[in-house]
Amino acid sequence: MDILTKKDFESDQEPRWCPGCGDFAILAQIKKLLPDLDIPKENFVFVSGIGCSSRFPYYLDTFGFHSIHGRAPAIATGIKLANPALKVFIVTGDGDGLSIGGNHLIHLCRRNIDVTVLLFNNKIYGLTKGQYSPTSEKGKITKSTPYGSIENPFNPVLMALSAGATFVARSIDREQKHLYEILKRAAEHKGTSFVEIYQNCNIFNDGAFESLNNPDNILYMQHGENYLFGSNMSDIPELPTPIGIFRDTKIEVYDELFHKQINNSIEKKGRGSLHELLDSEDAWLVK
Amino acid sequence: MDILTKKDFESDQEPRWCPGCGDFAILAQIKKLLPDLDIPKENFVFVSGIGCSSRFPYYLDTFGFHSIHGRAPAIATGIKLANPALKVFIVTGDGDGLSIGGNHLIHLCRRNIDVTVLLFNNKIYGLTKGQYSPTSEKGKITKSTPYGSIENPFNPVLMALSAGATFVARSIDREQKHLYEILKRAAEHKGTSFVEIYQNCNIFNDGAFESLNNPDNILYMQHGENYLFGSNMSDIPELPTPIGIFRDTKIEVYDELFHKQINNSIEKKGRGSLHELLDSEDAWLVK
Amino acid sequence: MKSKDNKILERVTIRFAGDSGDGIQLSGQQFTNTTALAGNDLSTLPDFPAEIRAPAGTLFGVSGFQIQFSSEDIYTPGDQADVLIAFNPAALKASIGGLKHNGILIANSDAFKPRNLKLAGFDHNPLDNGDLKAYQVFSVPITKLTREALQEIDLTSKEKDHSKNFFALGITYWMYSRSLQSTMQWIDKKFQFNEDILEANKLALNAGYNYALSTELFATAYTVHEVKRTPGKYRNINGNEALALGLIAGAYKADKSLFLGAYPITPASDMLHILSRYKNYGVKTFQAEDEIAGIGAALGASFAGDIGVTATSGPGFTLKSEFIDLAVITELPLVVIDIQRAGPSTGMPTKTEQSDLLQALYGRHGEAPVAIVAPNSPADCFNVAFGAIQTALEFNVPVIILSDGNIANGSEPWLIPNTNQLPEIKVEYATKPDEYKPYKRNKATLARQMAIPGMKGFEHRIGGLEKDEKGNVSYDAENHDRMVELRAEKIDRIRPFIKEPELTGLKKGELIIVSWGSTYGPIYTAIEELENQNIKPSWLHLRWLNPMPQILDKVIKNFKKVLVIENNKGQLLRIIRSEYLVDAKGFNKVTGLPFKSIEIVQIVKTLTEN
Amino acid sequence: MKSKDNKILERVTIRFAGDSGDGIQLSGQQFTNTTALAGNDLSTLPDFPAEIRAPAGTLFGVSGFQIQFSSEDIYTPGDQADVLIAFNPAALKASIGGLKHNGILIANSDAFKPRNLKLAGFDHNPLDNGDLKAYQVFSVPITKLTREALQEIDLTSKEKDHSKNFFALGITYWMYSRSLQSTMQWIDKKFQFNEDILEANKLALNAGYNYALSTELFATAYTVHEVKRTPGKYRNINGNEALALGLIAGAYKADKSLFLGAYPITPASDMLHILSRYKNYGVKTFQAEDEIAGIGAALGASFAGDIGVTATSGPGFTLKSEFIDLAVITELPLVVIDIQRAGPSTGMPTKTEQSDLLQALYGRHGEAPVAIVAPNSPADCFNVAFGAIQTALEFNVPVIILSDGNIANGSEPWLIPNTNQLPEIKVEYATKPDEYKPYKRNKATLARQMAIPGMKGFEHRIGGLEKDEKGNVSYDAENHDRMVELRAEKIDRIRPFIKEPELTGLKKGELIIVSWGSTYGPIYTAIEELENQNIKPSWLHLRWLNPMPQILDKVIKNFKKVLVIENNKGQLLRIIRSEYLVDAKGFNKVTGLPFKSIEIVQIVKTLTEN
Ligand SMILES: Cc1ncc(C[n+]2csc(CCOP(=O)(O)OP(=O)(O)O)c2C)c(N)n1
Ligand SMILES: Cc1ncc(C[n+]2csc(CCOP(=O)(O)OP(=O)(O)O)c2C)c(N)n1
Ligand code: SF4
Ligand code: SF4
Ligand SMILES: [Mg+2]
Ligand SMILES: [Mg+2]
Repeated sequence: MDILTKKDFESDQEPRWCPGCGDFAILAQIKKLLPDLDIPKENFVFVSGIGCSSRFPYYLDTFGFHSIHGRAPAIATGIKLANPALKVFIVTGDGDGLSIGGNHLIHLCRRNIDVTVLLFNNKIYGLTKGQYSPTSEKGKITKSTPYGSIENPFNPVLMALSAGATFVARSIDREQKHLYEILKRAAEHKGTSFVEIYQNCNIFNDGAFESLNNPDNILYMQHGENYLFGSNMSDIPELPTPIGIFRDTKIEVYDELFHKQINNSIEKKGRGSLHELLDSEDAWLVK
Repeated sequence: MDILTKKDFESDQEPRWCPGCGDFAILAQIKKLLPDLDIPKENFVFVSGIGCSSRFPYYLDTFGFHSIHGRAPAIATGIKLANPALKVFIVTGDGDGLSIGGNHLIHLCRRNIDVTVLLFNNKIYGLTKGQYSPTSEKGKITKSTPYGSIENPFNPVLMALSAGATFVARSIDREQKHLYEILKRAAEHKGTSFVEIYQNCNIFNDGAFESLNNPDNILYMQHGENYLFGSNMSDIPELPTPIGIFRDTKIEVYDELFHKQINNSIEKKGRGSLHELLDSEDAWLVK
Repeated sequence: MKSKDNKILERVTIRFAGDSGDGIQLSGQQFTNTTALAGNDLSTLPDFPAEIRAPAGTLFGVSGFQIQFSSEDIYTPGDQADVLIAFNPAALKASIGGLKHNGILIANSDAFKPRNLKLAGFDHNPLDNGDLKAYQVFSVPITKLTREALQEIDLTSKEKDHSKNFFALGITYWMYSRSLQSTMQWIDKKFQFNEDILEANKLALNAGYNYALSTELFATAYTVHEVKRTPGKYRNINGNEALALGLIAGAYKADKSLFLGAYPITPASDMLHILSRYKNYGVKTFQAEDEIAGIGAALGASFAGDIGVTATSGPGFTLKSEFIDLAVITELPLVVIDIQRAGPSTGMPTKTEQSDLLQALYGRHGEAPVAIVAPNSPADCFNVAFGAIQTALEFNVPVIILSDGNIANGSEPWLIPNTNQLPEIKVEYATKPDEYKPYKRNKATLARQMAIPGMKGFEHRIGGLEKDEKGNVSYDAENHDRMVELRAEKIDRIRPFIKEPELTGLKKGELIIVSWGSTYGPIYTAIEELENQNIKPSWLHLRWLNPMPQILDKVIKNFKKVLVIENNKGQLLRIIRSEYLVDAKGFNKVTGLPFKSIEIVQIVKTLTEN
Repeated sequence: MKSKDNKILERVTIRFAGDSGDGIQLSGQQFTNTTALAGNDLSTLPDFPAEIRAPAGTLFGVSGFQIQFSSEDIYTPGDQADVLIAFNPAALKASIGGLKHNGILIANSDAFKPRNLKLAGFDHNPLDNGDLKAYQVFSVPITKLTREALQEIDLTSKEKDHSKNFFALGITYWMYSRSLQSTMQWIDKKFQFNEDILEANKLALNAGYNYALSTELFATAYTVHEVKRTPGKYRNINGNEALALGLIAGAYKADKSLFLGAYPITPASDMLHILSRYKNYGVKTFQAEDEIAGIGAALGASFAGDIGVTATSGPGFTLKSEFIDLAVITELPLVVIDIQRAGPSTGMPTKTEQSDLLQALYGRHGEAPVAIVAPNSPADCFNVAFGAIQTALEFNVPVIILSDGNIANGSEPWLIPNTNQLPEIKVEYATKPDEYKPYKRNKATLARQMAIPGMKGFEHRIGGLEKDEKGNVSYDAENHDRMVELRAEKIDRIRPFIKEPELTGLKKGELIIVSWGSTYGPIYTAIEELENQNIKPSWLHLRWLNPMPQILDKVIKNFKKVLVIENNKGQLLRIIRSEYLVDAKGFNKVTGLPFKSIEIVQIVKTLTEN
């Protein structure tokens, strides 16, 4: 296999995000990570929905599919089942992944399909210029909530855990080292790995994660340990926000079981021929 | 207010479920419950999606909306926001509510809209004649999985809890008294109340809850207590299945906040007149 | 067999009708298989009740199965029945309208009890008074006779009653001089693990046969001779089965894995059921969380090198629109199957209709043309599915197959094709990484250059934003206009590659009928009948709805009248009028039922008389 | 003001162009307000970049704002600009093609630095060599001059640079003899909490004005006189604002709460933003988890007695189809707004197109007709929205409004209607519980009898399965056919209640133009121009697309040629051809941009010449 470098993963398209957007930092870590994964370049596929974050695939020189709003998990599932040798990433936003696409995301996690989900959580709809999202805090004033939002936010980590993702973690755009480590662990995981990345949208929700500039407000979880949290984990405003890995377990992976059934059937019955296919026990001959 | 009886809630349509279907038992308890709720008959609205269970509204003489597959929560939200005086029930199935409609359901719970959700979990698609559902156990052989399902089931109670429903409970179709009690508590709750009802489909998934005929396999939770469960609650096959109320908390209700914003605005600015509406600061007069 | 009269008939239509629990579909299926083996041509139509299990004895719960068989080629399950077997009053009520004048009614008199009569809305027993004068009525106490026949068997009465459909079947086998052998074998296999039931069913079948034989109930038995057919091996097949086989065969010939992403919905669920059994053919089936995810996964699979297929019906088809739009702009191969049913909305899910044509053509935002093809009979589904796979892969386009409930569940004999004669499907991949441009096109087909993940050096991005030839996002005004035109022209380029439909009748004349899909059978039959009456309209039955065949353009203006026959309110009609500016008229019906050929005979006669 | 030349002009088009960060839209808006107050007629078109913030200085990031103003009635933002203000090289490159020969170019010369030139794809500075000979070029160091003017202000240079759009605005105010007052007031209010910026902007505005005045940069200032108008109170309004006000007014006159269920999408998000501010009008807005939930909530609200509305664009419109189908069969009032944008799929979200017409008509499974109406200009949106509410409530049908990006963001002066002259909207409810049948119909409108939850004694069930008159599920064949026809006829019954469009020109002749939606402005202008050249095509601009107006039927065959002009590939064209069997031709363009009137002038001339 060729030895790959960061540069190999740079596409010829200049990223079109606002200067200062947290997406740049995440892109930088991914470009750093990919050559470290020992996977042939042509086996990477990045699938995304719609949103600022979902432009991500254009800026990497891998196979990529910038699809429609909220549906990346469905496409990624098809890709992985078509060719399990591929390393599939989903890049999504808090709107794309948890609002319109919430159902596909939890079903992906439930099935434990072997893909890595990167949810860029900026707690806002960036691309449509600043409406509140399912992760925005109650009371938030946005274009669509001039009197403040009246909705309780989802906790993406909790949703992924409940839905059954087998690797669940959280990191922060600007915590470069931590982010790299988490991304690496996620990418190397077999089964659905889900990473929530706090991402600053400096245009429509600047400073959403400002409080985490103070390390006292962060609880770094030690890698490898499995923390047990009640269902309100991290929603308790007085406690520090946990960062790190929430779950890392291995159970059977959907796409493997999927192909195992096919292979077993072929082993047992022999690979079907066209002739057998069309024939039938109940057929009769006309002379 | 008129004194209502069970009979007042009987519609002129004979239920079209298979003889022996668990849906009958649930219908019986609801008919018993409604007169006990002290709510004028005309204020009940039953909204459903599509499925055997979703035929429910036809068999009650209340306002009813048998809608499209998976979308009952959206309709119910609109109904409740249009007229908060209504008592709105959603009747859904494990396919309707957790497969195609999963996203609407978790967003309903997250918002804490004041409706009562009855999820008839028969762990199968009944109306379409027996495919596995998101609650079917792994390995299940159905029409669409002749070699056994390879998916991990959702735990509906856990999903509702994680999504933020403020009342979450579970009961069983044939446990008439328990069911009645739970339904009553759910109906009286302010905010999203979610009840998973184990329901036997004697045609396509008979005996799915047979093990619960043995009381040793059931853990009856005491009403009023708030049990704390880890995220794997009730998924552990060796432990008895918990039945009863998992959460019963009160937080601000979406529809109240919704109307509060409107009323506050009217109080502050005065009710808008058509004239003010059309006029503008930047207007100019042409003579 | 006693040597009674045995009359030769050319064609016969039988209808079985009873409660959903009466085993109607099973009887029909067995009669069909036996009839096929006897060498008749045949066509069947199961008619399911609205609900899974309506209350027993009610009209909603009536399940029907109709079969026409003949010593000539036939194309419909028959307008009206010669024989009706009614298992209860509701079945009688629901079906008697479809029995011919002087037709044979065999009724299970044991089921005509007060409660059942009331449920069916009779205030008296129609078997007892003169209501049924117009028919030859045979009241047979089928329940009682079955129980008697099973005296020795160790089953409860209720269990024994489950065998009464075999008793009735036995009667019909005698009537049409059928062998019991194939059904006996089927029973042997099906119930091998339940000896009592196995025995009971065999006894009941025999008892029914012997009852008819010995009671001299019927004066005559009948024989329908073998039909003359192209030599070869035949099997009976329904529409959904034939679609499934066509898809698998297409993928096979393209050397691709077939990937089905689907969500259950009547009457398309069987596509998922059937294909999920072909795992040893490498067929992949994925039951998704909804229709959107089903097509999404299929599109993803196509992107990664499989051939993606999704199958659904009305409501599910609507939900797939946004993804079809994406398939149009990304120019990926995809087959979307819509088994149409009566709409709008949930409508009447078990009933047939052809009302999704305009949705298939236009049901997407933006200019988003796709290829559309429709089978005209159950067996035809094989070729249509094969052709859809071929077109999708050779042009890199989404292809929509419009089948319907009528075709999906109906069955007919099918000449099993010679596998060598099926064409190879050529899938082209880009070969030069340095020159690779995702939207560079094949000169003939305009298909864009494909490269799939795993192909070294071909890394590229596609998506729903407008693209330039290099595959980069483009908001350029002229580029967009050009891409819109190219996507449309690509569909036009399919035209030379598909078989033109055959014109029935003359190229010029008074009247031409234009039609598509499942109306084929009734129209074919009507035209035969009209010919007998020396009325000869021309007829063009379309297979491809987009692109439209060239022949239409050539002949349609040669006729004074154009009649478009559809199970909708005039959808192809609009296209024909708009494309060819002829004052075509529609003959339309949306009752959830297929046309009867007699209805078509009548309208044509009306139109040609004056 | 120095007494320089001051020339009178009839109409002027100005275009501001710069980086997204340059405050272009703000300048445009201020110029517009000032122009409105000066009494000119005007029409504007903002032209947003593709992405939120493309990299500074690139072509993707160019934001534009064009305004035409006049002492005569005008209907478009102008084909070509008289004046272009370009803030950087990319803006110059992207916009120079739209500047008239010998037009005025004002360029911020400070921005023409090597890096910016390169980003815009220039290999030299176009201001320095002869490239721009065709124009009157004014190189103004706007950045430098602004900084100088703000010397005394305590802001960083970067912050000061944000005021440079006011400097440029000042120049234009001098050029067109405008008062600074309204913008000064606006600045006072807008920046009341930030004194430094407030001061800076005011200083910059003044500085720009004085710079133009004192440097004698321009030989002449111009005056555009007031336009003669119907007396009354006017305001400037864009399409989405006018839709919002029309909806609120309609609900008000119907004595209903307005309920919007929506999910953000460009260019429809503003509907949600605007309506969410009108809470003291009882307006309810619900941001749903997706488009499906948005329309679902709206339909639920309609069922419970509000008037439900949903607003979206292309992809979201597609997703709403299944619910529109449900609204059709349940016959509930509902308004669905589709602000069309360039498709298919994600397409070019910030660009305009009219390509969802066929989807609006046919994009649902089954036969599911709905009413469709399209505004022809920003101000017209008010009446269209009001009428949609009225029709939805009086007929109990879903009504689709087809606006587009061009109308949504464009603005023009609007004569504020007299609130008393808006009609009352009569909503009828059933009154007799004992006789209540949900599908019993009003004889005139065929609207079904409504009763809403909370009405004692009217408990009933509705849903997506086919129903009989009593509201019970029915699989009856004839009932389904009848209900399908009734739902279609109900739409036809709307026809007598709506205003027929006015025919421009003669009832008979060589050529008639047929059109709909936002092409109104350019066609109107073209027809004026053609009249000057003594060419007089007739013209019919449709407001309702379903039902179609009666007049079409009457006049369309009187013309030798029918030309259908649309920003799509011929959608109304298909309808016209199919309905009227005339050999209509299309003039079509899908470049993401509106037609220029000159393009229409040309095609008409070509068609009428031979
Ligand atoms: C079907 C559909 N609905 C809505 C939109 C408009 N839309 C585009 S991105 C977006 C939300 C983006 O938010 P998020 O996923 O958080 O991404 P971000 O831009 O914040 O990275 C919306 C509503 C769309 N493109 N398609
Ligand atoms: C959009 C759409 N997709 C699919 C269907 C077909 N369908 C009807 S009910 C159903 C699943 C029913 O399962 P569940 O919700 O568990 O209800 P049950 O019948 O078991 O009570 C499906 C797939 C449909 N009607 N509409
Ligand atoms: S809008 Fe926000 S999320 Fe989007 S590119 Fe700009 S800063 Fe990033
Ligand atoms: S199929 Fe199952 S769930 Fe449906 S009515 Fe019959 S028993 Fe009940
Ligand atoms: Mg976001
Ligand atoms: Mg179920």
